[in-house]
Amino acid sequence: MEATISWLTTLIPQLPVPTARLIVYVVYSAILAFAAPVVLVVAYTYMERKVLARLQDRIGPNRAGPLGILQGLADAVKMLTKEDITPAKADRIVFNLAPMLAVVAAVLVFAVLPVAPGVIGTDLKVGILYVVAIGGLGELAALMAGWSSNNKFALIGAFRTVAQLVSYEIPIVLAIITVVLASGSMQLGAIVAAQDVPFLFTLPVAFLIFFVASIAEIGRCPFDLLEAESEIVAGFHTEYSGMKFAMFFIGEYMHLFSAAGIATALFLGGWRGPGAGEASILGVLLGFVYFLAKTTLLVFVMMWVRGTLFRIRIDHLLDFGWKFLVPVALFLLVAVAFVLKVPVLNSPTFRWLGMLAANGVVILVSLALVVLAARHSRSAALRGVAGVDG
Amino acid sequence: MGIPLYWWLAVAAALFCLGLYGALSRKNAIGVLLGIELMLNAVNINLVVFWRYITPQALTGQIFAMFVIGIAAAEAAAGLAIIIAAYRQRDTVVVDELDMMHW
Amino acid sequence: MLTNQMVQILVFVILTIMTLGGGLGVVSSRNLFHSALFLVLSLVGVVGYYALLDAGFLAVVQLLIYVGAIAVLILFAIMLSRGLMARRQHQRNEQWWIAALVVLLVFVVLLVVLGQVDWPVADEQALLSPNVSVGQLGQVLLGPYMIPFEVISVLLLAALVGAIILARET
Amino acid sequence: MGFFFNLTPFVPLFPLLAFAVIILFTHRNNRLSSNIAIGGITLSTVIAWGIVAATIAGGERTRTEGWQLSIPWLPAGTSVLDIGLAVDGLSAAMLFMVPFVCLMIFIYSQGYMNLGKANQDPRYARFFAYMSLFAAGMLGLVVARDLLFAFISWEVMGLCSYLLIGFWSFRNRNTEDHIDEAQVDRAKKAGLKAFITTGIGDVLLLAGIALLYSYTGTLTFRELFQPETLAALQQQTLLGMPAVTVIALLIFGGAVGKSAQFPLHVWLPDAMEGPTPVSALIHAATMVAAGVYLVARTMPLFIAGFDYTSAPALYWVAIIGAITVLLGATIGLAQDDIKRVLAYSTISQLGYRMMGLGLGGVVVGIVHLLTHAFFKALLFLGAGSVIHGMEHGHHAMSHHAPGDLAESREDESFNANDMKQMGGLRHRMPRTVWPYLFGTLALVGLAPFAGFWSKDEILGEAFVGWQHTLAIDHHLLVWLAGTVGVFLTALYMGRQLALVFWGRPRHQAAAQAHESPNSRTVPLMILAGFALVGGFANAPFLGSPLHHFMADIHQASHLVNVAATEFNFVVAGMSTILAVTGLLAGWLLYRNYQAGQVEPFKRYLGPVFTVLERKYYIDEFYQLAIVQPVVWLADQVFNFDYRWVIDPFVNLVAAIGRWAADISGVFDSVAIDTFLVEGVARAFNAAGRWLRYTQTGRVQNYLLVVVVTVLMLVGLYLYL
Repeated sequence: MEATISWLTTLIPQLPVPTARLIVYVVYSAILAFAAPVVLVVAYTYMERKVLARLQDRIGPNRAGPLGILQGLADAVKMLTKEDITPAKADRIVFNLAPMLAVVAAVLVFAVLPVAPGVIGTDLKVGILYVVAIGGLGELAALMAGWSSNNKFALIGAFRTVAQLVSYEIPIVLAIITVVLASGSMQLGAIVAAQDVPFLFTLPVAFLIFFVASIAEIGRCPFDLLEAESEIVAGFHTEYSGMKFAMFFIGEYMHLFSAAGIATALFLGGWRGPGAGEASILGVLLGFVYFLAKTTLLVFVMMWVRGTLFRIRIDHLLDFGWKFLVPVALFLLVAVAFVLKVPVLNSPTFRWLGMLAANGVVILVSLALVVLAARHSRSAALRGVAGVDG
Repeated sequence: MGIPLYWWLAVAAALFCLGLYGALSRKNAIGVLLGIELMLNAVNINLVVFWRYITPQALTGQIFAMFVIGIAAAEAAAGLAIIIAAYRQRDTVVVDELDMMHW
Repeated sequence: MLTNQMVQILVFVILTIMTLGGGLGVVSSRNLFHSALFLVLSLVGVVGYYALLDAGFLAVVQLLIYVGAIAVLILFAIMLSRGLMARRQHQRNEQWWIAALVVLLVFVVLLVVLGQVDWPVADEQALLSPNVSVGQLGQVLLGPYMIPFEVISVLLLAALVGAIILARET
Repeated sequence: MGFFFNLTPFVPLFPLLAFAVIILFTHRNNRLSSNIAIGGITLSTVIAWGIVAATIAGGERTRTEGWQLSIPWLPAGTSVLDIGLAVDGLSAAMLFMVPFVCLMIFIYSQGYMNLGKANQDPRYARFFAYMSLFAAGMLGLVVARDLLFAFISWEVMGLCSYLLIGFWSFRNRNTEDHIDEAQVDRAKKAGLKAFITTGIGDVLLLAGIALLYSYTGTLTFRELFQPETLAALQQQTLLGMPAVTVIALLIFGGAVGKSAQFPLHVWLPDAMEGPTPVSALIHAATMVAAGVYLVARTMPLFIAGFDYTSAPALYWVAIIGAITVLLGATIGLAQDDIKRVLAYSTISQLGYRMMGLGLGGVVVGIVHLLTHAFFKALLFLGAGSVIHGMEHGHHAMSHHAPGDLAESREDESFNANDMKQMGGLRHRMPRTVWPYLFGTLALVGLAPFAGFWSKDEILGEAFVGWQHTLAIDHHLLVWLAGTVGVFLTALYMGRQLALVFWGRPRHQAAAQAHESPNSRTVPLMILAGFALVGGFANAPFLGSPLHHFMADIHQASHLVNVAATEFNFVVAGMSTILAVTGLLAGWLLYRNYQAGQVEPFKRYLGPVFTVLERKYYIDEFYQLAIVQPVVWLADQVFNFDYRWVIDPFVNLVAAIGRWAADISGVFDSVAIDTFLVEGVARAFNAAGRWLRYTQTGRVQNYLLVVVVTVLMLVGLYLYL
């Protein structure tokens, strides 16, 4: 960004630096807020439809353009030209504000995403905390949409959504804290820099918790309860149509990208890879390619999950969050903190190995407990049946 | 810093007074709670401003502001629980009607 | 031309409009849901204040706790007692005008008093380089302020348990 | 050895942990709960004794300077409020006694609350939790380094006394206990009375602490007792006295409340409404000892610049002590309830300690505190054993009573605490009577029992002090009051022994009473051993070892009287003769007392006895002079509001309005006028509502009033 500013000031010598900065900020934000979402959404919807189709042994979109590549564009045009309905008894202002807030919440996360070496909106010292804080705005948008629609399904949908988001925020934060502990910083740039070995390999359990909870945060299958048509029609955006629905849709896909991007930065080493670096323009571009590749890989896994697993029940969903993910994440946090304080493990390699071992222990113990509990409840159920018989 | 200290204090005072007015004049218990949140925030602004302008090296102001945020969270949780409980029992959240302490 | 100070003042004015306007909305709006949304606006303004005051960590914490937690909690509570909230009833009690007068008086007195005090503002050098280290904040929080910190934690826990007990349907 | 000092925080912490664990986790399991409580206090005892040993081994330096630890409590701006722990000779002496006596009482309670039996107390676990907290409070006070921590512990004790004295106000009436509404009510009132009465003292103490902090900026004992600090405090004047004297008197006020000195002694006798172990705990190891300990701890404040007129702090301590000695002992003569006699005896013995402190003798006061703790705990636990025996007898009687006593089965007048219904119990309870006798002899002060040494040291010190000056001063007062007190003590204890253990059973229950189980008698025997030999710890012919042990602490301030008193045969002889006479007189008069007879004392003393029986009418006086005026005032305010002024005024105004409306209606019945009339009526109505606004019960009104008040205060502050 500074490079752009200096380029601009050399181009027009009369331009004072603050003004140049302002111009650059505005232009960059415009790109970030308008261009990126559209491109992302079009690309990912196309990808999703193709991947799902292949998983289900179909071909997928194949009419618009070669290989159906223009399908996303066609969808967008259809969506934007649809009639924009506002229910008569809706709370008009709030109703219109909610979708904007949803998009804004998704866009704001991009500000701290390290997409390539040295390319980051602003490398906040408390960057990862900022990401979590912005998550709250998404809940707000859902609540506003649910309330203002003046529709029972929308209201209940909003309740469900917020309950789900709030519940899964906790394991996410706990998993993030383990990463912060291991890297010693909340700055996303520093976290990326700390991953000589990606945390995926040293903290696999934290990654799993983060990834699973992220899927729940985005509200994708198997946690897509807000879209359980048979129960609550379409959740908090039941009453939305046309452009406003499109905005929720865009927000969702941007959220998908930013969640995968954050996971990449936290666990997959961000833009790091052979040849990537800040030194040359080639290194920067290479870093961007690595980042995009890793992120898309994660997005692909999410689509794969969607194509494979079935939706789970709301109480199971909450139970899974509170009774499994939260305790496991807590134990993991304690174990990692402990390992990091053991003075014997002062060389990086030993520390990595120690963390890996701690992860292994935590996952083994928790799985053992789950198996025991399942066996216990099953035998209790069997005894109940036997009791009825006897 | 480009902004005079007095401006900050005046803004915080104004926010505090708005909150106070809300706490005094709202009929609805949740409205009263909103007013109290505003007052707490006004206090927090003051704490941070004093940190920034008077003792920028010591972190006391920020720490205190964090404590106030913590207290506010506790207050919101307990206050809303009380309001919900009162709503269940008395079917109202109008403060004037919640006068069990009357005489 | 734009100088640094002018930018700061511009930002300050915008944030003040947000904060005080939001606050005004909180206390004057007839619909409680709108009130709560105005509260969010006001609180976001305060977030901006913190950022302007170089208290970045606090700004994020404010966003996280106030907007992400408290505001959502309040909206939840409003939605739970929706039957009452949706009615467009009078939101002011009978004493509102006395309250308004008194509060105005309080405001005037505060302004006068604040203006009279000779604030011991730190010197230029110190103002230019505030201590914004998040690490030190953590050190202090778990060092000299250990006991208050623990007390706050216990208080939060107690509030949590108390809230559950109070709000649980028996 | 020194390593034990580092364990000091655990001394109060273990009982506190026990409290927390019982309340939070184990309160459903009674046996586990009481074992946790006992385990906690046992660990405390072990550590405390380790600390005592370390203090002895540490030599003079340890005893004087001790060990201390400070924790920053609240950093507020520039100053930091610390709390901390410290150990020196004085604390160590208390640490020897407090946890051990508590341990004995805990063990005893396990039996007393009927662990594992059908009639086990329904709030058994809770009882042990409260007891643990109580012990934690006292231990915290003992190891406090500063007044802040001491005050916190002090208030913890106040809370526990309330909870424990009123323990049976929640008693489950479904159990087999013969419990009636009146008793529940009494327990409730007694708890409240103790809390409020000691609360008066606590307010004074808090005021004293606040004053002290405002003058010196520190609350740490060691810093306060620096000669420079004390001198500075002496220079300031407050209310025509040196500030230090005012502060000392305020602190003494706190001690008067906690240690049940005249005129705040009224709560202590009522405190026996609680379970007997509680009485033992309050009377021996904790509550009442706290006041004495605090005065001893802050003695330099009392002594600083002492004289009779301008700085009379010590003088008042001695006077209050003397009044309390005589008051307690004389009331004790006329009580029938076995525990009540002991309660007044405690008051009287507390007076001794205060007198000792009033002479500036920290050591004599504390030594008497220690010895008294052992034998008074013994007496109370013994009384508990007797009462339990009586209750058992009553129970047994109703199951297999002989035919000729069948009518007494429905005997409603039975009271297990009433000495007049006992008699001859020495045959029925052979293992209780001997420890009880030991305790009595120790209390009366016969050589070589514990009470002899400690009491005669106080008297001896007074006597020697008087001989020094030959003036009519507090030395003479203490000596006279103390000597008369010895005789009175012997008299009422003689009466009690004769009524309880000698003579013939005066109630069927007494004839059927039987001995208590081991869990109750073994602590009695251990305590009896201490009652026998405890006094030797400071016996003059052994060189007054405790004296040297504790005396060093206040030497730094060069103000406190620390010289060991020589053994004085005149004093000792005189009090021994009086004690023997008193015991014999009590025994002879009551040996052959029969049920239904007029008491010998009543025969001889006549109306005086009635005054004593009614405790000098002090409770009635308080009722008349304090409680009733307050109630009266409240009534008047109520009347002012609703009957006399405000409501009638409102009604009158409304009536006038209505009358005016009627007149205008008659005068001009055209509809236009109704507008005006209604307007007037509405105005008056609004005025009426306005006048009632002070009592709306609406939070926001009150809040508004608060804001207005604050505004006015700020205005006053700014423009005055």
